[in-house]
Amino acid sequence: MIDVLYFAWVRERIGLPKERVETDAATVADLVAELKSREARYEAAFADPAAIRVALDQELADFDAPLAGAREVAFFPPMTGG
Amino acid sequence: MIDVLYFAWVRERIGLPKERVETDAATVADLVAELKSREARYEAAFADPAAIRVALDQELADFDAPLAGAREVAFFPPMTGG
Amino acid sequence: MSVVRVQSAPFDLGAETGAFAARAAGAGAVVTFTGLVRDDTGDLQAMEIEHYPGMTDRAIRAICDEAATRWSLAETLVIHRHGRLAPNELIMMVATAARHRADAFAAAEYLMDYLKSRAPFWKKEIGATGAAWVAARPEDEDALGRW
Amino acid sequence: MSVVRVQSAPFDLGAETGAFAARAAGAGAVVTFTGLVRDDTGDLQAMEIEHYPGMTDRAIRAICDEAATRWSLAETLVIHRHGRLAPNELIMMVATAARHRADAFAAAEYLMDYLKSRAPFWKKEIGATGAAWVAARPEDEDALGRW
Repeated sequence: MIDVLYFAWVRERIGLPKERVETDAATVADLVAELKSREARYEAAFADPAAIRVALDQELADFDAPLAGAREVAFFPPMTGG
Repeated sequence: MIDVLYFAWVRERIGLPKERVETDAATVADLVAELKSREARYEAAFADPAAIRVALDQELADFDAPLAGAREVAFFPPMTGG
Repeated sequence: MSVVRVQSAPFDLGAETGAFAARAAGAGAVVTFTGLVRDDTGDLQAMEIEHYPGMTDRAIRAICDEAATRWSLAETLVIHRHGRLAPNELIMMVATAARHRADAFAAAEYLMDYLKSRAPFWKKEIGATGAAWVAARPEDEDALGRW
Repeated sequence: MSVVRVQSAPFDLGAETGAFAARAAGAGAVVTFTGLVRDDTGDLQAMEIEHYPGMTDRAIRAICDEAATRWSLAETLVIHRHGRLAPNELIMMVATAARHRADAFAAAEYLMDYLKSRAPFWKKEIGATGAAWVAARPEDEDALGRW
């Protein structure tokens, strides 16, 4: 079980800010593949992986990062602070 | 006749902030030579020309700038504003 | 010392800047940067700033800590707002204090470059005819390369 | 627009910064630099700042004008004090406003580099055991080479 968070247009496309996901995915990329296979709105949100950033337990991470031990993964577009 | 102004340690070495000088000097450097020949305090103030900056009519100038037409010449150390 | 504040409430740039300079006494050089909501089209009604509450504070502190290892800094301050802002409202500010101006300037620019692209904020512009997420600018990502 | 003020009276950094940002509405990015009297030795009683009244204002305006040709600036502000200042008092400030932060930062650094070495101010440090004119630093002259 892992908490999955979405921000900005990723959140809007998926239609929710947060969900708990039951998964055995080994990496972030595996989780994304699993989500995309579930419903069209995930397919739409993750259509262009280059446009998506990932944080694992609130630290920036890569798509090939292992999920083992992580409690929270977040997906969002490139940040636009400042 | 030209107004000659001194600032910072140039002023202190010469002992006054401003004087009117009767001169036929063609350039700033000629005026400096004339002043140095007058008294030891000028000699002391202008001992190292590389340490002195010049303004002619309130614009930075060089020692070889002509004095013709200038109403005011100022001598001072490198500036330390900011 | 680093102070980081992430808040929906407005802040008083004048009061913050005055207090920061007072706290930084002995430093010699204080630089501030302030970002305001800009209305380029004349059509902007509001800017909505979303953030990732669990991550925002720690991400900003990590950027401040890194700045403190790179330059000799007496103090740093980051204030960043989230929520709905009107045109010309202040979005955020950074302040840096150092003995010499080169450190204070470099650290402020570094903080801004990293806050732009590595702190979890997202801006959405709400206009009369629709809303759009602000796209990250390639120049902002490129700017990180200089550090 | 450029505002230049050369004065012996103290100024309120907070109030000036707040008013500047309000005036610069629409600009997006505001950078300020503030210089304070630093006491490196623990011995400083005062700093005396001498200037060349007839030249100061025009020299600063020329620097601001040059900055305005180099970067896209909405507003600039320079305030510089002269006379006798106590440790930790504010000596001067610059503020720049632009659409984008790169312009605001570059212009503020440019103004500071030129004010340091091309505006007719001279600082004297008054300590318990004597007084000494602050020497120009070679790095300050060198800094002009980058523009």
